[in-house]
Amino acid sequence: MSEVLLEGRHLTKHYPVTKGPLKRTIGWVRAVDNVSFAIERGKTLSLVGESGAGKTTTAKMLLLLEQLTSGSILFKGKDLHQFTRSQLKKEYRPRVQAVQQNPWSSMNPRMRVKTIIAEPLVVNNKQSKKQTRERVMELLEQVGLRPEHADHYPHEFSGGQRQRIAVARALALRPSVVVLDEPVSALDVSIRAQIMNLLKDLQVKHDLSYLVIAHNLATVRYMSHRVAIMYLGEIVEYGEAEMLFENPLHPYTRALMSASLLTLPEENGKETDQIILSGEMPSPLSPPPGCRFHTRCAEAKAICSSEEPEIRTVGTQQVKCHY
Amino acid sequence: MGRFILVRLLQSIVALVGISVFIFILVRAAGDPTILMRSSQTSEEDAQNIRVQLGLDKSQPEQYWIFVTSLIHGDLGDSLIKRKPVTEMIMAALPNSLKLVLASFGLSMLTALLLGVLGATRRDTWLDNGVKFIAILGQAVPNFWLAIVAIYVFSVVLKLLPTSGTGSLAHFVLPVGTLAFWILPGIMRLIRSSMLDVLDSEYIKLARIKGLPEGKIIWKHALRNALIAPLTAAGFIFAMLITGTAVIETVFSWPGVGRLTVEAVMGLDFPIVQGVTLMVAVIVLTVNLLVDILYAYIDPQIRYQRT
Amino acid sequence: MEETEVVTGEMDYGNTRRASIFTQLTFIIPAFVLAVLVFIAIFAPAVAPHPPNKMSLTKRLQPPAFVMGGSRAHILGTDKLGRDILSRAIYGARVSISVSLLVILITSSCGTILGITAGYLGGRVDGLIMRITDVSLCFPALLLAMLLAVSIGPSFLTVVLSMSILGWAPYARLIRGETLKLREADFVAQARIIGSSALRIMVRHIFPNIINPLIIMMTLSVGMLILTESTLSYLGFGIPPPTPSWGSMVSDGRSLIDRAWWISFFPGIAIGLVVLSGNFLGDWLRDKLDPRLRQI
Amino acid sequence: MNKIILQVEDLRTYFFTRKGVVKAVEGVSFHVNEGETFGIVGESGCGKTVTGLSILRLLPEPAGRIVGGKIVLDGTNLLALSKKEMRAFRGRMVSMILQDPMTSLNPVYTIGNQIAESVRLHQNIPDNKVREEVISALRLLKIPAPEMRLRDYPFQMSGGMRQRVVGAIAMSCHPRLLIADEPTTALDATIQAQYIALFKEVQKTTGVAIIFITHDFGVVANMCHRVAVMYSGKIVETAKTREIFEAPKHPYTSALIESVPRLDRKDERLYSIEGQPPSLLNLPPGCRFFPRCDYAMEICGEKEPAEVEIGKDHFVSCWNVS
Repeated sequence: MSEVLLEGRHLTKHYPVTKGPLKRTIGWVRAVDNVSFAIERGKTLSLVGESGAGKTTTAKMLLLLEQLTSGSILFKGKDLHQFTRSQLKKEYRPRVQAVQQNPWSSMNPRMRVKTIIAEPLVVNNKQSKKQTRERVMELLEQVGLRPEHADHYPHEFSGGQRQRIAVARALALRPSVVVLDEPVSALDVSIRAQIMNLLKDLQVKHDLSYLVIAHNLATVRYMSHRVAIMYLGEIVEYGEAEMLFENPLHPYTRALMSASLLTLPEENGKETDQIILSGEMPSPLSPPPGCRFHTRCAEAKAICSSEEPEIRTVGTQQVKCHY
Repeated sequence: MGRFILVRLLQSIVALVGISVFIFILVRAAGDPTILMRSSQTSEEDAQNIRVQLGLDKSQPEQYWIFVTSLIHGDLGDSLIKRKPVTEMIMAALPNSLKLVLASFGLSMLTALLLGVLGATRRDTWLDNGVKFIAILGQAVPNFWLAIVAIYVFSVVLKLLPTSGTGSLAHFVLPVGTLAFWILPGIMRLIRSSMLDVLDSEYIKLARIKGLPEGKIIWKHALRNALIAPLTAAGFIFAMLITGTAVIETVFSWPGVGRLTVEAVMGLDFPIVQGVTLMVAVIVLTVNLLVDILYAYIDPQIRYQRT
Repeated sequence: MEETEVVTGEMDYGNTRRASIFTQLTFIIPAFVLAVLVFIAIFAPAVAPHPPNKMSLTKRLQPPAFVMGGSRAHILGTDKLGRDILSRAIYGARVSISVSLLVILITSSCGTILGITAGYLGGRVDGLIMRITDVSLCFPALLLAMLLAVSIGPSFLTVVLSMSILGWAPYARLIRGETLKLREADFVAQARIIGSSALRIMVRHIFPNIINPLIIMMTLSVGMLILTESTLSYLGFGIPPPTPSWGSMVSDGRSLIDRAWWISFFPGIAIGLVVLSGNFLGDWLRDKLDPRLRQI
Repeated sequence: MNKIILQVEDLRTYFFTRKGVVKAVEGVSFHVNEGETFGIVGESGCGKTVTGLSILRLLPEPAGRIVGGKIVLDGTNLLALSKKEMRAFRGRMVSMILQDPMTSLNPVYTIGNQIAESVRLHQNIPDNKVREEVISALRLLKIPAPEMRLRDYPFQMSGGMRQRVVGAIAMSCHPRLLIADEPTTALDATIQAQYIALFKEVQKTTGVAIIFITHDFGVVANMCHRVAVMYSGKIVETAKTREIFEAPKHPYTSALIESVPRLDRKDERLYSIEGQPPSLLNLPPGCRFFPRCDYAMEICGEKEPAEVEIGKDHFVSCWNVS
């Protein structure tokens, strides 16, 4: 367990649901509920889950784009609540950067590439014009783009190239943690491999720690060291990537894996034992009582619908299930 | 749905109070309001009892209270020139204006709907370009000038229609025609563009995949969705309509509220202008409310949010 | 998505080439007309054949030169006081241009600032601004002009004021809509992540991306404003006489329509021409800059 | 599984735009057997969706035109039909499911209304029977409590449920061929697995032939019996699904499969194809994968490879192979 850079403790985020023109609050969407995890130096932690699981909301909390309803974030062991506004701006924000999912909307179409990459430096008035320009050229080269790309506008680039520019921008302030929100899911299959390889190389070279948000398990296995499986705002399984993929403990993880596995059709058309979940994703407005997955879980027992399971530790894995 | 209407009514009343305060301030903006209230013949002594009648000696908020209470009783004061209660004069002129407004609104809505939809479905054909050209022409030419040219052509030269005044149906043709032609382009452009957006949507693609005939796709599937966007501009169109009516009534000397107001402005007859402004404000706010309710009817999603 | 005909061999797409010439024209002609208008407005004294208010009772109601009884001295004829219609029309251009430009400046700047703030900050600020915008949008500008004309008397200021008090609302609504779309875009979230302040985001990120719709709306409102100004002058509470304005010239000719049609006719044409050019230019700009924006 | 239901020969679909002619589909040929699921897989812009839309003759206007080839569905050449005749085919003989469930349904009409519409159009059955037919279509797609759901509006349903309703509409008139254009891309993994299992069952009960268009190899493996791989408007390889995964012959197919991370093992370094697909406006002569191909030979740059049958139902267009 190398040094922990960024840690989330019991992070919770509830959105008020208002109705009618008087904006009366009639309920709460419990987007993220009591989620804890740790991001270690030079390692990649992935938050995996389907839409509505709360992965992006968690990431937004870390990036201070969303207020916390409760819980705390620790940066290098120090709780963010103790940071003053200027400390936050000087010591925390530059250290935690992000690469977003959609390369077509993550860049200001009116700015040239060099301005886009330089903006983090300019906003935090780091250095002189000359130093900034040199840094931009260096960053362009690091992400596999040529210096003459600097003067072009975003619309002149393909999806893959834009994602490279976004990575260059994220590295501008030499961050220690980079949050990658579905970095490759908007790209074509062949381009995804290019970007994933780039991210892994940069991680080794600059000793970066990544928090990857994704829903495709195969991508997660290729990128991450530790994985947290999220369902309806909670972490249901958390642990070493290889251990988790070799023998998934939580029924939901197993179902997720069987849905993503490449099961070739048998010659004689015999169906392989695929786990097909029944029912719909329940609404986060009123999550099912006890274990939230019990409504769709094949192995649900009486206890599952009454008592919320404790988080048990099995070896290096943690799982939230009675069995 | 009921609660929603209640809240919207509340908002309209607030807006009405806002407008009355605005007028109240405006009256006093030009110094002593009695200057505005006095026409050339009223003597100093008359001015004094106007001042007392309006209670100008009292404090500002009290004056405003008197102003509002008299409003609620429908007493908008007396016209300075004609010495008759303003409310009475407005009520006399209102039916004529309403006939003009409703007729031209109806005519322009129907034509705009037809031409807008046809323009959108037969893009870049001669019909579409022709419709677009009429739209641009209609919006470019000032309506009073158009009216005068119409009078010149149809009454003076061809002698088919009367030049002004009300009475027989023939009197209606030119005013309604010019007013409708003036509003038509705005509505048509809105319907055409909203129709084009809807025709690009996936559910229209699915309707074609079902093998539905073009007619059904346009008039059943596309139209109902395309009406949602223009509705939001209905309030704006209505305001244009009221402006247009005032002008057309002056050109055709049509005895409506519009002409009454213009003449009142000429004679600095402030109470009438004030009364008409408040009346128009009430109409505009009611139209907005009606549009919101119609909105909920057309788009079920809004209906569900609001109950 | 139309039903697709099956075509054998090369498809001619000549009409696309014809269409491109047509779009070229919709730029050149209106731009030229507006340029001429601004030119004659500035150099009116040099261009106009006669001083606008010079009366000559002997030459009253003279028809235009090309009509029987007209003379070359007054190409477009004279009005009931013998004043030259062409010269008055030229001076009239000054009024229309100065009023509309001034109003555009005021309304577009207020509308943009309010639109961006309402769109970006949201919440109560947005609610308040939008309530005011909705009321102003639906309130007939003419009525406000009447109120002002009665209370502070018709003047250049009254016209500008009456058109500006309500004129910012369409801008605010359009710019707010555009800002709401931009606020959701990732690059705005990205700007916040690197620590940019709300102000910097509004100026560096939001504003540059709403310039296109703003320019289109400003061009389109040239026509609208000239129309409103001429309506006010026509009804008699725009620019007070004797300053020549197209609207009042048309109104002077109203009662003499049967005997002297040219008094009202030519100023009307002038208004129509200018407004037409404004609208064509606006349409051309919209197709060039932002075809998606058909709503304006 | 042997009678051919659809035969597409040398289909060419071009888009005539101001910037020039975009050759979206350039000589595509394949066949689909009865009761079979035929996959068309490829990256965005390779022409797979245009191929699907060409079969229905519903190309985005104004620039889309079919300029060549034949599409024979159950003995009828669709390209020879008049607009009216083609319209009768759509919905009754061939139907389609679109990608985004959120926008495929008309928001202002109820689910029941939208299904009944195509039932009334294509099946001349008395009005009182229509309701039953609609409910049986909903039941076919396993939508819970169909009687209740009739009166629901699309916005009251989740993405997965809406995609089932779109499926119900497509299947309501018992078409012989169903074209599914990335129906599961907008769905979550577990809902996607549910949808695929459901459609396998629907295929068993109704015997409908399905063309499944997707870019996701996982879906191809689970769903399709035979697969065609498309690149820049042409089919580069067609084979049984198992052969495509276990013994891909065309360099693009194998590169594509290798660049997809596997869930069942930890890949050290993914193979990534450099560069980007060519722009369809000015296509290079010869094989279109030539600039990005590791096995490119001199001839690949000059002449387009012909399609060669190298095994039972296994066709490849590549000079390396023939």
